[in-house]
Amino acid sequence: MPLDTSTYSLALLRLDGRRWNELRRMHAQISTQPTADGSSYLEMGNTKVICTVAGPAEGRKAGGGGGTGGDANAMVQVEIGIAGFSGVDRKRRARGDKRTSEMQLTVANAFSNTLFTHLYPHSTILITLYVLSQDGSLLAACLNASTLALIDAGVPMSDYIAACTSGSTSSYNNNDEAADPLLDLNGTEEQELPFLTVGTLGAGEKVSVLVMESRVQAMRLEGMLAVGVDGCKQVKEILDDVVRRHGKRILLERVKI
Amino acid sequence: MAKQPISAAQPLSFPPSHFAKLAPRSYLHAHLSSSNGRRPSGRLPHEARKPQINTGSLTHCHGSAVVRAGDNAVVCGIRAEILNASDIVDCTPATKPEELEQRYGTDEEDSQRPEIKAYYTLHITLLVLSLSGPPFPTIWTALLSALRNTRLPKAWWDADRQSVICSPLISDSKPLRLNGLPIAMSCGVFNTEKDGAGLVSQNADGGGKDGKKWILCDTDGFEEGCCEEEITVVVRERQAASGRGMEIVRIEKCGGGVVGREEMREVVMLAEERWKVVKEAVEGSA
Amino acid sequence: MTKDVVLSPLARADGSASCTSNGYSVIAAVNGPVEVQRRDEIPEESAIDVVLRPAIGVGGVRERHLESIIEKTLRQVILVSAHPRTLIQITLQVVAAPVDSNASNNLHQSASNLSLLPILLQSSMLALLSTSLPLTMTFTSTLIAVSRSGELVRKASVKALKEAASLHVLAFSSLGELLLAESEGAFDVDIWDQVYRWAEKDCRKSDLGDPTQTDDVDMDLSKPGSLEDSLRSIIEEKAAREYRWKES
Amino acid sequence: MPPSTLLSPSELSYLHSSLSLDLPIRPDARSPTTFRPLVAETDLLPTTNGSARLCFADGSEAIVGVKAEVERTIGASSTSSDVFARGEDGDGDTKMQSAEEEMNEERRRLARGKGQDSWIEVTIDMPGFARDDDGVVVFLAQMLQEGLVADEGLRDRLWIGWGWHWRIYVDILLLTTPNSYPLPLLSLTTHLALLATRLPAPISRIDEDPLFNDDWDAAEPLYPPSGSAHASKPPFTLLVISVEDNIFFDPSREELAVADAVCAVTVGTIDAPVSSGKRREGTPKLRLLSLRIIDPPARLAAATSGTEAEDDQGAWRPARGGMKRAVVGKMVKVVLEVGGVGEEVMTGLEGFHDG
Amino acid sequence: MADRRRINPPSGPTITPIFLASPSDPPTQPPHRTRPPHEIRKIFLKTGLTPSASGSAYLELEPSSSPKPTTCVDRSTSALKLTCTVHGPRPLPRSVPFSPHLLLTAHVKFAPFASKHRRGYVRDTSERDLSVHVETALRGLLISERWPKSGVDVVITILEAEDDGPAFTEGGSGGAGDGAGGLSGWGMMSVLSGCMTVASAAIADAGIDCSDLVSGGVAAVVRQPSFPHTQTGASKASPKEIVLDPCPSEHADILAVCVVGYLRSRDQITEIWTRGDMEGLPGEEGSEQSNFEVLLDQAVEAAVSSRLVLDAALKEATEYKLQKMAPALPSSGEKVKGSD
Amino acid sequence: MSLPTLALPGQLLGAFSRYEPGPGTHLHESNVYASLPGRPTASTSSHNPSSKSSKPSPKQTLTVTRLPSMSATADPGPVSERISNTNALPRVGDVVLGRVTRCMTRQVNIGILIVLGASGDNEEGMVCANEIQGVVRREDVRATEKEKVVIGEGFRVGDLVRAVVISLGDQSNYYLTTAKNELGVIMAKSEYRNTMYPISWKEFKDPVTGETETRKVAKPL
Amino acid sequence: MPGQVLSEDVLPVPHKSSMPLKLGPGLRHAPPSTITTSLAGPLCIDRKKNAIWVENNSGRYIPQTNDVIIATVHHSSTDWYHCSITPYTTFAQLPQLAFEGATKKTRPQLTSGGLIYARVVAASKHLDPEIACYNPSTGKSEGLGELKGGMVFDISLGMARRLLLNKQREEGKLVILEDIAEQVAFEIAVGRNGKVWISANGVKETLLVGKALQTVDEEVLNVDEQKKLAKKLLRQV
Repeated sequence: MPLDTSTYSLALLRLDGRRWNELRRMHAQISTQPTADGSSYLEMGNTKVICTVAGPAEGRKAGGGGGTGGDANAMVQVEIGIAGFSGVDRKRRARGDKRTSEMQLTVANAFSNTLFTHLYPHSTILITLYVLSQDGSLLAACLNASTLALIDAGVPMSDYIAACTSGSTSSYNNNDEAADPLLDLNGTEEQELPFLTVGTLGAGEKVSVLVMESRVQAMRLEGMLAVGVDGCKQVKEILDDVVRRHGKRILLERVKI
Repeated sequence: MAKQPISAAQPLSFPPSHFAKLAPRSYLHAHLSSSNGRRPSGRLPHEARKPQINTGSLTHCHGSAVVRAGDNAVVCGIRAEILNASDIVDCTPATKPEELEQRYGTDEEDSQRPEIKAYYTLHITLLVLSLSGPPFPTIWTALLSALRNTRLPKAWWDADRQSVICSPLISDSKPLRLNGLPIAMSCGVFNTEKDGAGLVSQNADGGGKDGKKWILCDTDGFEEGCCEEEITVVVRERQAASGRGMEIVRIEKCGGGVVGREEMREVVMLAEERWKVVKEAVEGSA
Repeated sequence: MTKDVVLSPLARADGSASCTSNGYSVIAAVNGPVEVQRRDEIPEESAIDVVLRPAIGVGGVRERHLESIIEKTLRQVILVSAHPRTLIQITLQVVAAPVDSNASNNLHQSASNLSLLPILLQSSMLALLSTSLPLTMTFTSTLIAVSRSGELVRKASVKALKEAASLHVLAFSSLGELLLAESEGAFDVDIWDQVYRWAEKDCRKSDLGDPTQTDDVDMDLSKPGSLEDSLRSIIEEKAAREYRWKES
Repeated sequence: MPPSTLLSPSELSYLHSSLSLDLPIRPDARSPTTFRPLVAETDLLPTTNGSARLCFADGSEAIVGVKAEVERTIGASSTSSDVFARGEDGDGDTKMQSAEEEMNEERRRLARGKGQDSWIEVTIDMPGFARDDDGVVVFLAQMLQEGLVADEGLRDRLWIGWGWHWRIYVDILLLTTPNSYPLPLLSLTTHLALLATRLPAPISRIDEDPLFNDDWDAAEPLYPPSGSAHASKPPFTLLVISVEDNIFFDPSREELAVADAVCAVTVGTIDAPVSSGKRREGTPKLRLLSLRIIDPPARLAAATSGTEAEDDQGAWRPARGGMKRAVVGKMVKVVLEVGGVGEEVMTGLEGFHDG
Repeated sequence: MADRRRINPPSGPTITPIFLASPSDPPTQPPHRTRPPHEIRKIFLKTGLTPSASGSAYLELEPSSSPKPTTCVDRSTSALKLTCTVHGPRPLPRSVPFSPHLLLTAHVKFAPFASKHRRGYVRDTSERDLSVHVETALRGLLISERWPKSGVDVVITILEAEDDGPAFTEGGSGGAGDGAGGLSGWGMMSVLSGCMTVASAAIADAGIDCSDLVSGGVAAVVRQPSFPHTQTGASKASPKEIVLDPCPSEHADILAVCVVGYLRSRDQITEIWTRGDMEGLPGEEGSEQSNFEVLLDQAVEAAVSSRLVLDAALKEATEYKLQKMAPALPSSGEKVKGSD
Repeated sequence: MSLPTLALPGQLLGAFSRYEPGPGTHLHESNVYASLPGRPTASTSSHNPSSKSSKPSPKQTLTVTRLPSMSATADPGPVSERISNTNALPRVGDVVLGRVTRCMTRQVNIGILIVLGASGDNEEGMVCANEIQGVVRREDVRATEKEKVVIGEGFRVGDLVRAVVISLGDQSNYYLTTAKNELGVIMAKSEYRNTMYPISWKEFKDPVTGETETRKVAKPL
Repeated sequence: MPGQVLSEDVLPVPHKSSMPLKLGPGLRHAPPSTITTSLAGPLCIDRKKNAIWVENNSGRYIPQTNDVIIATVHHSSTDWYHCSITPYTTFAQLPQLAFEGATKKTRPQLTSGGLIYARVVAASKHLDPEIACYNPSTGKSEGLGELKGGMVFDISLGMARRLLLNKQREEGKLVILEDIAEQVAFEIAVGRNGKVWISANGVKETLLVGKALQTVDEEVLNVDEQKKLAKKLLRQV
């Protein structure tokens, strides 16, 4: 049992010592790959993702990732490579893997609605994500990393997409009324507890991505969502900070020259 | 009339190979309606190609055969592998993608061993090395020869090894039992009715209606292109029950309406002729 | 007969028909002439694409084989030169098949293979007629089984099919040609001859079938008479329905 | 995957001729054997047994993670011959100090020749290659694997005991789209990752089911560090091109584009026991593990118009035919010779690992 | 997912029969090399056996060790059997962009029954890898700019493979099964050499301009079979030697193998594939040459001798054609077309 | 140095100083080598397409005849099959025979079946194993009043056409022209599938029905 | 039934030998004088026009010269619009200048998805059909051109033909439109390709008319039934 309910109810502390509304340590960098148009490296706890963005480039590759938008808009393509060593025990994901392609689609849709794709007709924006190590909140990490990389690539967008997960302190089966919501679940928690991934547009209340694939009592949902959106606000702050610091550095360099 | 020089002379100004490519049907028609009535390959309409067979040349197979008939060349390799009764999901015998095969799946059935422990599964692989004309008869011959050539090692259940063990000695192994020796023959129908069969038909036998029809045995790739209707007949010697003589085990005819009752009789007779030839070829090879 | 044969049950398809007979039920849909892929475009004729879907699961080797047979036959019937460089697509969906006690066993699959063929042909024929594509002729087909004891059986039951010494499917064109003949099992020319005669009676106009064959030998198209007659009557009914407005 | 250079035919021919001089001149004024600078780090992924990240001068970058899993050896049973072998060798080891020292020593000796190729698995993940079994990917994977398994020292170290062995997964992640042959990049990254790889120390006896010391610090490096008794290094693959009779290491894209021939040379160290002790301190002696010729990109890229004569000095055209024997020999020599390119590279990489 | 292209055997794994090794039979002893080290096996090579292709050739290695009294069901030594067909030069498919010269692709496929372990129907890694090797060997050969915007496919079917000797059987199902799994054994190397030779013959047969012919050759470092049965060789070092055209089943342990694709009349190499430990060869210390070079030269030796067969086969075929064509077209140069 | 009666690829034929490399040969290190198996022949012909300069060279041109692959098996097989797998690819300037596969407003697609030499002489024609895509663009149909050309009046699907290759074209099609008197439709069938005969430079007549159809008629040779 | 050979006596005897026999759809003429059917349906003979054809209602529309059709613009190229007449068939070519008084300057700008009412000017089985929105001889539009507003309804080919008869009531036995027209004003354009375009003042009315036609078509209503339907519908407005 990753989240010892007994102790939790007492100390209100999770196994990794966090409180219910606490994010894990989140660390990110921008333009880590010199060759890519835009790139980022992002850690949410032990979940580590590298993201590179290519484009907007003329023409479009057939199929691949989740392509959206008509010919008048740029097509957002997403490729997610989950490294064999990323998990606890080594597992090789085939390319056609259903879960992966579903995530690709989710990310693609999220961004093709947020980016100003109409500025780049007949072109493609390719987002490539490499998952180096996964410990929960994978989709959220992918979304955040993509946001940063896209900003780095200078693709205009209406606002950040900041995402995180939120769960509930007890599994569906033992449905106790006292179940509290949890923020930013790690791998072990995700295995046991119901959780959802929420991504908001900027710091506002606008939810742009919401995925839940686990079973949970309807009444708990609202609480989870609230906590999730709240978490997204925090995430947004962090991302924003990363971007600003990066911006500063660049300016400084400019000055030096 | 002015047409004679054009329509008659022009085609003749092509070398045969070009003529064949440009107007295959007329080319074939010209050949068949010529004095000796031979086909471009020099064969008579009812003349089939003799298959060359050699068997047992593949080392890793329990039975194998290579068959060449004209420009058709087929390799058949049969491997017997052990299927432990425990892992059996359903008991479909190993067969290959030829509808006839299923009918004669019984051939393999014989090879399945009565023991509950395990069965032999025959992995039959047919490779068509070179293709020209309907491949089925050749493929079928290859399969037959290979089956005849197959010997299954003597096998028994070894308790302490918990597996099936086979004897390496050929003397212990036993051949497959085949019921009968069904031989396939296919032929095409060249029918000049449909089209005003191009140039040549412009002469006396003017094409369009009342066109001519030929039944060509064992068509080659070129002729196949000109024949829509195709008949395949498989015959074998009668099985014990109903006395001696030949019997048909399969007829397949589609793509045209030329062959009716009489023609079918004719075809079957040809098939029986063919049977003799191929039979001795197959047996000769063993 | 509306029970067994329904013309154009599908609104979206250019033409369609569904047939039920002998435990089988098939829906056929025809679309065309439509644009054809460059790859399988035929300069002077229309390409014909037959797609057969079994009642359960997805098509395999067996379906491909049936498809090729049907395609070859229809090519004779459809006036392919009328619409060059186009595609005529026939989709056949087996809706129901007689429950086979040990269906898992491949050995008998081939039998059921043939027994399925007539209704497939029949339904595609009807679908074509309802599409009003130009045709050179019509055709009808029937299945005849020969029992071990050598007598001929029409409309053989699943059991009978399994025990039959040989199975025969024949199709006749409205011009009286033998369009298709698929036989398997063990038999000889004389038996086949007999089968031929029976089948001809079943399929061709009743005036050349002898009166003894009036029992319901046809594809359950209710009223007695040959398959060709019933085919005709179906079409007449269709016409009657469509041109109701003319009278009155 | 022909690296697309934007050079005009005349530029190519100029480059080609400048490279084929007796004293060749490379565009970036490197000597034929000097490498471009590169950046690397190891042990960046906690979830792996060993990992490395390497970044080339041209910006191409790769990450390699190594994972090891214990696996039952199929069809392995302590057959009579093995038992015999054990007894026989058993006589020798009287002066073994501690128990587990002895155990390790014995394990090492028994493992000899027991390693199997299939215990090592290499997979490559490349952006832009839709299919995993794309010819190029397969070829690279095979190439790298070839090197690894050719070193029986490694194979044997995977042997845990009767019926048990380590299975090693080397997962290679190419981060940047391959703009030239990524082989050396991947190989060197793999080298580093393996160098950093450690396996939990077994505490069980060889003939019982394996138990391991769960203290990560106690884990033994997969490749014993230099200085230790059985020091050895992972193999690595270098890309060598030849223009006329000259050979060049670490070719740039442009240089590749005009190469007459391209060779992938894989070298490894000679395990201590094999080379009878005459090993210089620090770097172990190198040996050739595998070598193959790769299609020069010029052949794949569009050849210039079909001018017949080969001797015309106009636009340069990829050479027909193959490479000379002598040239191949030269390549190998330069890599292998004591203090040669091979050693240089190896020591260089080791620096990254330690630092 | 289920295979719908062919009629499948019963679902459930099937295994190749395991034979009782009764010490009485001679065949179960590993066969020994009877040839001298510098002699290669007899090669049967013939072109034009596949009429439907533009060019074709068939190659067979005769089993060197004298055919045993076949009292045994599975003959332990198999002989390489390859057929190669060449299709083209033909226009490139629409998908492929315009190319001013001839694009060559090679497909190498093992027949399911080719080796001891049953092969799948889809090309596995080792087969794809072989294809890459063959392509490399051939590309240098073609005078490709004579065939603008066209492609040629070289299809090689391995009817019977070299069975892979100890290295293979020990290494389990050598790469055949598991995705990017282990490598397959030494047998592969001689298969490659065969592929190169047969492909070269087929291409010449198809009448595609080549700068030369390529012939394959294999040389290997083997430990002389002092103790036939010891697999744990390393400890007891018996002398090593180089043999040409090794037949894996004949050598207890092979240490290194080198394959070359050799152009004799240019003295050039279009393909090298070498693996293994070539240290400690006799006379290594003294000579200028490194072990590798020694091995390489030997491989070339082998290639040269297989080239003789290649030439002979082509000569025969060409004479046959010439006399056949004599009526067809008068043998004057100008009338030939399609080249450059 | 006399020529061998039979050469194999890579075989030395003679020095570049004495010979020009012709079809079936190539130059390597200033020697002429064979690049095809066959019988090398030397000829002093002024026109040699392969020589890099147009100036007539006194040297002899070496050529090696390309031979089709032939079934080495016993039965010869029909002539069509034997020859058809020779690999013929059209070159610019070649006369080709092909069948019209599709008519469009701006061009006709033609499946090239036979490649005749530049001379257009039947005897040396090569049959294509599988037909090669070619196209005659509207402006290449005839030499005069190009803009008035209506494809539908010049060609029908199924017609047999003689044309000349004017360029290698794009990735899919060779570009052909029929803008010459002796080029155009040489064989055509009427709506009733009867073979028609030309009665003028732009009309064919159906002998059975007597109806005429318009074509870009090739002047019979 | 297809494949039947029409016996001479069925054929109308031309009262004027000068007038040739006109063969309508569904009939094939194989020289010299055999006529075979290729469609199933009632055989219709018009002695006055000396024409003979097979009625058929269903199936897909095959372009015939001079048919008027309603097509959808798919995309445009330099001097052509490519329009789809029936789904999944090759596009029909519409020259951009084939409009009344269209010049290089004043050509109508059609966007993809736009509707046009056009006449088939060239239709051969070997060529893509060509359509025009004006009469080439007169240069007048004759009611053809872009259809703005309104809606398109699918009807059977037979229905389309009936609607296009100049004497709907007598020959086509169609009264529904007239009845509705008494109370609802609407524009209508009928395409031979089984499409009818209707534009009334409001969507409601448009739908009403369209639905009416479709019901008449599907349920094959005779005159009285049509009248009933008309009443019923009109009550709703």
